[in-house]
Amino acid sequence: MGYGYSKKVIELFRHPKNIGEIKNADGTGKVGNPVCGDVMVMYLSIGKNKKGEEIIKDAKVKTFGCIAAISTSSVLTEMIKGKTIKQAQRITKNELVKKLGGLPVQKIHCSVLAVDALDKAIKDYYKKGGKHGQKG
Amino acid sequence: MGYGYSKKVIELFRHPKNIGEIKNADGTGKVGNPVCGDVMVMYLSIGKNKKGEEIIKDAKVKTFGCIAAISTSSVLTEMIKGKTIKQAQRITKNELVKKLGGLPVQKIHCSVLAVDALDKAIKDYYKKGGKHGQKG
Amino acid sequence: MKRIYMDHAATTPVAPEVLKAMMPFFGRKYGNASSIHSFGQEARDALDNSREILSRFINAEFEELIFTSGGTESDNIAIIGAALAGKEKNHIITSRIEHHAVLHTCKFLEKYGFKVTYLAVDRYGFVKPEDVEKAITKNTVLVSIMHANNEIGTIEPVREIGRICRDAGVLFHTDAVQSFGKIPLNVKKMNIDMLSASAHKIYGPKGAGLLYIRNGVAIKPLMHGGGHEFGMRSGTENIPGIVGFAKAAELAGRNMDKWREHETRLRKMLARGVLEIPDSWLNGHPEKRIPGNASFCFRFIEGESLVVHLSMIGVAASTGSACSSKDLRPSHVLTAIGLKPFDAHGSLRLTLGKDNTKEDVDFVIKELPGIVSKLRKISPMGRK
Amino acid sequence: MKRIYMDHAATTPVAPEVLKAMMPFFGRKYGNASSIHSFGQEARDALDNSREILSRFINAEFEELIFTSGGTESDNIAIIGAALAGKEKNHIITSRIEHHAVLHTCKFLEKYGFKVTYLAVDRYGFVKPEDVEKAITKNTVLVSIMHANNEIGTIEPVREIGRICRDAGVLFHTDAVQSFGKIPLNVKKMNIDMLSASAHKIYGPKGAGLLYIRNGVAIKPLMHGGGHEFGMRSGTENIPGIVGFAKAAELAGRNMDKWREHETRLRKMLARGVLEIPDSWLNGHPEKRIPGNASFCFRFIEGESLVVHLSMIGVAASTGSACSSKDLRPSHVLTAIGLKPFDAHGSLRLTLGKDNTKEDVDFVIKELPGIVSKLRKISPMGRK
Ligand SMILES: Cc1ncc(COP(=O)(O)O)c(C=O)c1O
Ligand SMILES: Cc1ncc(COP(=O)(O)O)c(C=O)c1O
Repeated sequence: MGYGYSKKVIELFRHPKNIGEIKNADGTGKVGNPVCGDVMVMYLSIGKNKKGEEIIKDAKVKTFGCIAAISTSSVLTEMIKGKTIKQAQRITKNELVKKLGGLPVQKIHCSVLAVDALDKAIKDYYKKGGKHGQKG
Repeated sequence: MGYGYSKKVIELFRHPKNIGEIKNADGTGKVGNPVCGDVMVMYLSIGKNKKGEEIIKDAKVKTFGCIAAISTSSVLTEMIKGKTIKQAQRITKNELVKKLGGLPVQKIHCSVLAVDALDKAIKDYYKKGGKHGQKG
Repeated sequence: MKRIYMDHAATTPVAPEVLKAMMPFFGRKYGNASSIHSFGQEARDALDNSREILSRFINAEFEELIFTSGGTESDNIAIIGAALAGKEKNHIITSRIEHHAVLHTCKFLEKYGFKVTYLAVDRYGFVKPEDVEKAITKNTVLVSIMHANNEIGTIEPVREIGRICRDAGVLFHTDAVQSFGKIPLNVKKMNIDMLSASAHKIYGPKGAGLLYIRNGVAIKPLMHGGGHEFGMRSGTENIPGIVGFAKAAELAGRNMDKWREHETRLRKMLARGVLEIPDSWLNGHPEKRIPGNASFCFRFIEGESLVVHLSMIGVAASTGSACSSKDLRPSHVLTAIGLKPFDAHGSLRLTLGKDNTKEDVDFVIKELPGIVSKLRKISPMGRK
Repeated sequence: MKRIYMDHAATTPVAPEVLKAMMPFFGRKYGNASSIHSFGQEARDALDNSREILSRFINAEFEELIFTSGGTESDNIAIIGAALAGKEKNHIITSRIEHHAVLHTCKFLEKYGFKVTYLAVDRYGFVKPEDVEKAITKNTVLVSIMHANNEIGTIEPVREIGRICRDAGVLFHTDAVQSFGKIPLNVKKMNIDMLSASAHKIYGPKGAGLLYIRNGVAIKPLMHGGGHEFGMRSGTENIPGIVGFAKAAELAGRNMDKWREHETRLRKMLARGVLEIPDSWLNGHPEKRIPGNASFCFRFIEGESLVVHLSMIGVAASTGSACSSKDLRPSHVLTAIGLKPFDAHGSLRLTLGKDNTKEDVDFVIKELPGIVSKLRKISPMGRK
């Protein structure tokens, strides 16, 4: 009874993680899927680790879209929390899909959406000058 | 369970009437169906009634063909026995079909076959000069 | 968990009476209807009897009805068959809200030189008979307008359209897959030349459909072979399926008024309750619709998520959301009645059947608001 | 009256195990496999599982197999599909002894500019691989040669023909409706690009068939709509039928050796007994034939009469007689192996199945001579 989805996807869909907004987020990325009309907004709050690298302190997301969109955005926020921006940026859609135990072929584009939202949020952070004064 | 045929047809098929040959028949008519390969041979023995008209004293038939062919040839021999040649010649395929309680459409040509065999047997009789000296 | 089935437009359970009628034809009366022997004759008798029942059901003649594998095949035979028989004529008229079995078949023909007019519909989904009339040219070989729409339930003015086609000497086909057995059908009165129906939408088995072809209408077959079904559809006849179809039609005929009233009542109750949810509405016409069809939209959320949430609490529903379609575009029906893709995204179709109860409806009315608001919470769209 | 069924080439009873496997999918797991909800997922799982079983059965991949309504449809999709996809190429090669589902489909294409070569066969019904090779031109889009013939049981050298086609870069389709489940099939080893089969010939239900389409073979669909079956065959899937087909294949696979030996033994016994009748012979090859197929000719008599007489004593058989065919021509298979129409007229096909017994065979051997001589008595042909 997976509705064509993996257990992990359904689990995340039932109990999505990091849903919501971050007030005065350091970076915000909103993307829309031109193919099917999904919309995703990613909120990042950036801090520094002991080495002085910029890390993602907190991430939240809001999703208007299907199960795949909801679960990919959810799992991505989980994956990036505590990571440096560099590390976060290196996450590919394939890793996301793998983390989710796979996605139906026609839903792969949803994983792209999540990665794009993150990317845009990071760019937004840099555009705002980067709270911590660095340029990307 | 009529195999697509009427009760009457099946009855005649199970117990065909007037099967066989007439030795030294007065008229013999052999026809083959160019469409499906059936063959029918009709044997007539001709006599005279009280009015002096030529009548069919006896009729027998042999049939290489399907149920429709067997039953139409059988019912025709029954119908013509005792009839004058004129009366016999007037029998149409429609009457035959009716007498049989109908025939499947694609089997109607079998009734033509029987009528043709009779016709040929009568012609044969006349060709032989007509035992009773009349021309058709 | 109790499961509540509200997706009768997609398919229906085989009714016990129907299954019972089918059973002898699997292991006992299993003959091939083309065989001469007694097993074959049993099959032939069952076939003839079913054809008799189903032709009477729509006021057609025995020989005007052929059996197919389902609604899709019937639509394909009607449309491709008319196109192949159409000689020089190469124009087809249909609507933008037809089932894909009609639309994609038309698209296929476009690749082979056919011109197709896809008529627009109004916000309820109605095709205007005048539009059909205006669209007809001397090259028009076929008009195909569905009787009732599968997504929004709208019932089209088929009789008027049929009249126009008859007067113009143009063939008229109607896809009645959703209306057959639910509302009265009379091919003669309704001026119908060809009509498609499918057993599995009316408590019959999957794998059986029919196409009515009016006497005198000469279309070409789609499948070639042993010349079954008056030469119009070759292939060993699916006797259990066909027998089940006939029995399903009998049941539908006998219970039509009862089931229609029952489903209409429940649907109205359902709509009243569901539409309490803010930013929601009913698609299609409030009255001129298939009794059991309730098609909603909820803004700011997406239908697949909604359907899966409902399924998790045991409720079977469907959606015209882009996410659930193979080509990732929102339902062409919902966009044709004027919905924006974002709104079509949030559609939910609940289609009621004879066995749904007031309790089923109450349950959905109780549970749906929570699910909708949960999904709205995770959505970036909408009012705060 | 006890009835003895000896027409298994026409159709077979649904095996009890098969019916049992189908039952849950009528009234309980009745979902539409395209639906997202739990009912739909049950149907989808059953569909996937059946596809898995059947593709493994012929050593194909999961996605190489589509479900159809039967053998006729599979043949039509393969041939018309290849023709539509064939671009400039317009030549098809087939044999004179194919089923009408192949022959009439080729005839249909001839009307649309296709050239068809109908290869002759020898007196056993064998197509010569060299003849295929010689017939291939640069315009050849498809070769379609059946695996086993439905009337005379002859098994064609499909593997060699497949090799030739593969080497020449020409698509090769085989109609395996009569061989599927009865003799081993391996699409990879046998160089097959497309293969048709039908459930109701192997104790499965009527209304379910399959077409194997090798990965990389791009043919066009015959029916358009919801894009089911990887876009190759639209229409709501007949889940009970498909599940039954898979179960039937499982049974056939498990019992193949046993059933083959059983049927071969009975068939040989039958032939020995029946051929005591004067002026009779066996059609087809004595060894290279489908196990249960026994095709006889009796001179001077006509097959329909013979079949009906047999049916009257409870025996179900078939004939290639002109009288029993719709177009009133004797079987094209029997004339293709060199029989004169008169001789083809007297053909009788007895096709044995898993449940036939030695007693059944004995009964036929005992009764047949009397029936033949009765019919010979009323026949004008033959020795006196
Ligand atoms: C309006 C309409 N037409 C055609 C079809 C296709 O019927 P089937 O699934 O029996 O092929 C359906 C259902 O899927 C339908 O709702
Ligand atoms: C060799 C062959 N091909 C095709 C078919 C057609 O199959 P179906 O009756 O399932 O359409 C048959 C049986 O009738 C057959 O024997």
